[in-house]
Amino acid sequence: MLMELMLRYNYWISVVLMLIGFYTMISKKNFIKKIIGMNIFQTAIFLLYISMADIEGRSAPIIISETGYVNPLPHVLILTAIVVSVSTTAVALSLIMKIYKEYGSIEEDKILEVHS
Amino acid sequence: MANGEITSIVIRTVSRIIIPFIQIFGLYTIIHGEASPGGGFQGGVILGTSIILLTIVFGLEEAKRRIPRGLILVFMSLGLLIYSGIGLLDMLFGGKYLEYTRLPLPLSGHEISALSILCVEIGIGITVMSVIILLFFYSVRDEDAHGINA
Amino acid sequence: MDIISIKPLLAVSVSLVSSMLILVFRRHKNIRESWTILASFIKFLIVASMIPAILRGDAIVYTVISILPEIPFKFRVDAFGLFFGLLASFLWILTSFYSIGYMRSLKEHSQTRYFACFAVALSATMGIAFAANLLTLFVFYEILTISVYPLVIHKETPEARSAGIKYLVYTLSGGVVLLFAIIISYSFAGTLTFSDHGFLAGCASREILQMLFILFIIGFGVKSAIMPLHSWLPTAMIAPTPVSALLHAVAVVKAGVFGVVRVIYFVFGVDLVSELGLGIPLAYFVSFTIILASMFALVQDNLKRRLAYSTISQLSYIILGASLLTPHGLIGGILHIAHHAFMKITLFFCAGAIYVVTRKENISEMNGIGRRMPITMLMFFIAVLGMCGFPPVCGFISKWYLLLGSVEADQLPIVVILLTSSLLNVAYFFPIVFVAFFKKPEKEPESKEAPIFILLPLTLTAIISLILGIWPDAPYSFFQIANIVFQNVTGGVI
Amino acid sequence: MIQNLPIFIVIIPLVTVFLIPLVGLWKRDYCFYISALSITLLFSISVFLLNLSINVIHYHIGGWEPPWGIEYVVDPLSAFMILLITFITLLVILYSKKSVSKELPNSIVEFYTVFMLLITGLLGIVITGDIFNMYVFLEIASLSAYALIAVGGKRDALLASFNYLIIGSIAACFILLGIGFLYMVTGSLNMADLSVILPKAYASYPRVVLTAIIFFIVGLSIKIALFPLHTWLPNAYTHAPSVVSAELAALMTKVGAYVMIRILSIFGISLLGDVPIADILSWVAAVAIIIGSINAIAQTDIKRMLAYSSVSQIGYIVLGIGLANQTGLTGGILHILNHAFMKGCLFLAVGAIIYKTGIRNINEFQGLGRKMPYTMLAFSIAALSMIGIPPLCGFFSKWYLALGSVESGKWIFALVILLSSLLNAGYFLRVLEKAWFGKSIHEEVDEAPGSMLIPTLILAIGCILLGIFVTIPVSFINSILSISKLGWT
Repeated sequence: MLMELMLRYNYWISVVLMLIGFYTMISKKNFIKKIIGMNIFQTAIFLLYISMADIEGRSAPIIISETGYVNPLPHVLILTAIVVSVSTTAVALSLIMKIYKEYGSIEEDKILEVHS
Repeated sequence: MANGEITSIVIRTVSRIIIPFIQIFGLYTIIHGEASPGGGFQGGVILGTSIILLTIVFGLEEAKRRIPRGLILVFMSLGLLIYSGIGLLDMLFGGKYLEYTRLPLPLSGHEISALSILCVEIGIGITVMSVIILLFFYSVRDEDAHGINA
Repeated sequence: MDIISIKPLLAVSVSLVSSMLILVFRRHKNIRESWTILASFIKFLIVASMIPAILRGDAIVYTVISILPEIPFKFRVDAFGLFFGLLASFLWILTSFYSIGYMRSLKEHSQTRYFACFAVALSATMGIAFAANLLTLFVFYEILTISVYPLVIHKETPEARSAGIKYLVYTLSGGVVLLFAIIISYSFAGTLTFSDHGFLAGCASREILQMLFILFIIGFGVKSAIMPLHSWLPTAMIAPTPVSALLHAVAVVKAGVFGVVRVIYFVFGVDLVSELGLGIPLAYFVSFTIILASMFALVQDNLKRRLAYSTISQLSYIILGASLLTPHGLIGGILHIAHHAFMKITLFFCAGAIYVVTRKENISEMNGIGRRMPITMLMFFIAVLGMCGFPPVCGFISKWYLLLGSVEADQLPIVVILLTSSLLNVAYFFPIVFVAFFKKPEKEPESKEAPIFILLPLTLTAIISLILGIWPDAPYSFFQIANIVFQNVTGGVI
Repeated sequence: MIQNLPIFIVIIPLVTVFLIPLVGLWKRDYCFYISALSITLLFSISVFLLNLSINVIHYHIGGWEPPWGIEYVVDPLSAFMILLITFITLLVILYSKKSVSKELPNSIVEFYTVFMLLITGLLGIVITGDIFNMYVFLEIASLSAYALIAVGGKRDALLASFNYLIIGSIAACFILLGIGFLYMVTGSLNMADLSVILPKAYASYPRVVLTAIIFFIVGLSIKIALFPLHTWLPNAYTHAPSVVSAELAALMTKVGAYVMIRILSIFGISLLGDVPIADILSWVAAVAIIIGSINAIAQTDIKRMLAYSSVSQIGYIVLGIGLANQTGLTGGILHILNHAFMKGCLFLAVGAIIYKTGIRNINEFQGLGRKMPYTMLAFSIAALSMIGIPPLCGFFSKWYLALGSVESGKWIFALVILLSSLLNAGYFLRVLEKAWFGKSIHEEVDEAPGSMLIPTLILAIGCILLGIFVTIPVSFINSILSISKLGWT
């Protein structure tokens, strides 16, 4: 049982990362930290995709290899997902900049104070 | 530090040397899109970072002088137009969107495909580069500036 | 036999068109009002032209459009629908004249809105009368609810607004319950088309059908002001008097009653209702309303509110007649729709006339009003006689049939209730007449009647209620149509 | 060229997105014209597609056969959604000319760029047959929505947008995870392919598939703001520019509901028979209907009231999905259509009122009916339709939903629907009463300009026509249900 769990350590790592990211996203009051959490969450999912594409003993998906290569499709998907993630981060950061200009803070508590 | 540029002579000189190499590496990555690791996204980002480095070191004014905002916008649209233009060209010759093999070129199917993918990657690269630069320009732009065209 | 003709659609849409025209010509008073008059005459003529076919025992149908894939938006004029349609369209003519007189004398604001909404309400009433299935009926039922709302809060005072809210809360809730009942019936029966012997028989278990019946009664009961769902009606008396007269004595409340009768006879059918054992309990239930509402009426000082409680009581007569499930009960109930309409509209017209001339609404202030306005109060007296059931006014006829019906159904307590209620009617109507004719006013004002536009309609309605009492079975009369209804429902003759 | 039509649905707005900044360099006002032109073109294509969709069109991009390549599928359901999106957007774009130049005078170019990006995303979600592609388009649409809400740059809008972004990103991550799990057990991303493979995969890996569906449902519930995951919606709709509120309220959540229908039909009846997902959805939806309406009653800001009303109306759509029978689903899809018209009309009318008077508090609406009769007329028609007064269109979706509830033996939902129409009456009639009756307190106010009035009125007339001729959408929805394989009914 334990061995079986250990064998899937890659999934465990990404699950732990996901939870860290998710927790950061919902618990931190600092907006930048929220965004960091979001990035951790997204990256954990990318790891999940990439590690599931892996086939033992195969090389990266480049045609020159003789031994065959791992499933390339998740890599492509993740490439797209990274772009999405980067765009989200960009939008979020620009929002934070504007919020900072308006409220003079990026701490949720202080902003709510200013707000009310 | 009026424009936020860095005055250290070391950094300025090193950057001056390094930026062209970054750009060449970016082009290399774009061109290697169809058969090996690389592609428009990655290459575009690398090209974009070279301009970001330029902005950091030499200031926004200098960067804007070298690459005016209008030009970036034109590039951004141009890249996408290359991409969709090739798709439309394929459709013109009776294929599906981005079905390259129908293009009437004196080459084998594989070669046409590779050529078309290269063009598409270049288009994507240009767009990504311009978007990255624009994003950075926006982030450091003056307080009172408004609008893409400001 | 079903005759296909566009007449029902025309009858419904003519006032709808006129309401648009009223809005278009809002700047020209006389043109605007002439549209109302014109539409009311056209509407009445269209409805009246359908009488011969109905008396032959035919029905007139017209399918407008498919409202849902399985349910057509369809009109079917049978005897009962025609009865109601004829009544409402005829009284609209009189009310139109009366409205013009009333609104102009009082120099009311927003007259365009008033006339437009009135026309829409009449369209909806026609639609309810002529609807061939429950969904079509429901569509018009809701349009009626909404179109009357602006009329209720016409005064725009805080009091009127809260009355409007009360009106909406009650009627919309009723509509929702009704819709629930309709949906359940549709999912069980797969049809909503009225049929002479009901369409629900054998569709669902006894308990579900009983529950459904109660839902229907609650749904229609709000507009027909069955206690304890009645309290919107007295509050809504804040509306201008023509509204109270036509809508809150004829169109709106009778639409509710009409719905109840439709449900009992055309949705469930006589056999099913008596098999479920629901008729007599309903009769006893509405008996409470008859007695209680009369008692409430006794203590009202505001004339219109007293009339409203009287309406509540009288509406339950009709439901009582229908729920007895006997031939005379049914005819009595249906006849009372018309007879009560003529009498009550007279009373309301009189109340309005008094208000226009003296600005008085409370009975205690009306000392000697009969000397100032002899014609008005004479007509009031005629109507009062009818309400109390004295011959030869028409109220007597319908009460007579109701009494016969309850004897037929072996329900002697109901006979007692009807008679008691007549006594109560005397008790709350005669003091008004007494005050009007025999009490001395504080100072002797000169005799002055209301304008002719007001006086003429109320005289007409009073005279018609006399005629209906003296010669009830005249050709083309309500009595004959009621007879056809009875024949359709039971297949027999008296 | 006909067989290439599906790709144009995505390419045209995408190219427009990048043309607008270029044109904006030259002349700002032309941004509007080029967007309008593009949407008009899209609208005419979508009319074509609706006719063609009876024979489902499969478009393989780059000639790659599915399940390897990305496939665009135009079946009746997606064609219907495309037509809805393009039609509403066309009206909103027409409306935007005046509204945007007043509300966002400094960001016209940005607005149209991002707006067209939003349209690209929405259309892409609807047309694609590839589940990962759907995720990408969903994120394109969401990102543009975040940006559009914040574009005015007001304080509240920024916070609302950021809040939406955080919650929306969580939803996106969940959906991405769900896709990942599905790919793990099936090795396919094509929706049609997935629905074939999934029953077998479910037999071998029940827990993975189950986890996937839970991630999907939770993620999508956030995206469509299903109670209790609706918290982002009221602020976002309230503080967004009028045009954006209208577009998002009318379309964004509807597209989310469309995705939900698609995802559930991928999983199909074999799985949903085992797990009471549909039941849970319908109960949650019932609570959403009631809570949303009650919250709406408590609001004094008109846009916030409409936003809460949206929360409740989304409950209707999800209830239709959760009822899992033919009638209920007909009601759900019909409500997607009807609610798009009604809510679009309401938000446009409110936008016109804000444009002219700047008031948002319901108590200040007094006498507006006399000053802006046509705007208020449109508002009233849509409001009455929301209440469910026949023969306006809102009544008929309620009819089907209630009928579906009774048919599946869950009478309680029928009661909820009917009760909620009373609650709807509570908050809408309050506004109508204020607006139509009583003296006006606004002296210098007149009717909204024609370019704002006409789209609003068209939507209002649409509410009436969709009600009177309800058989046309209903019979089309019937053909949707028979042709598009919606596998869980």
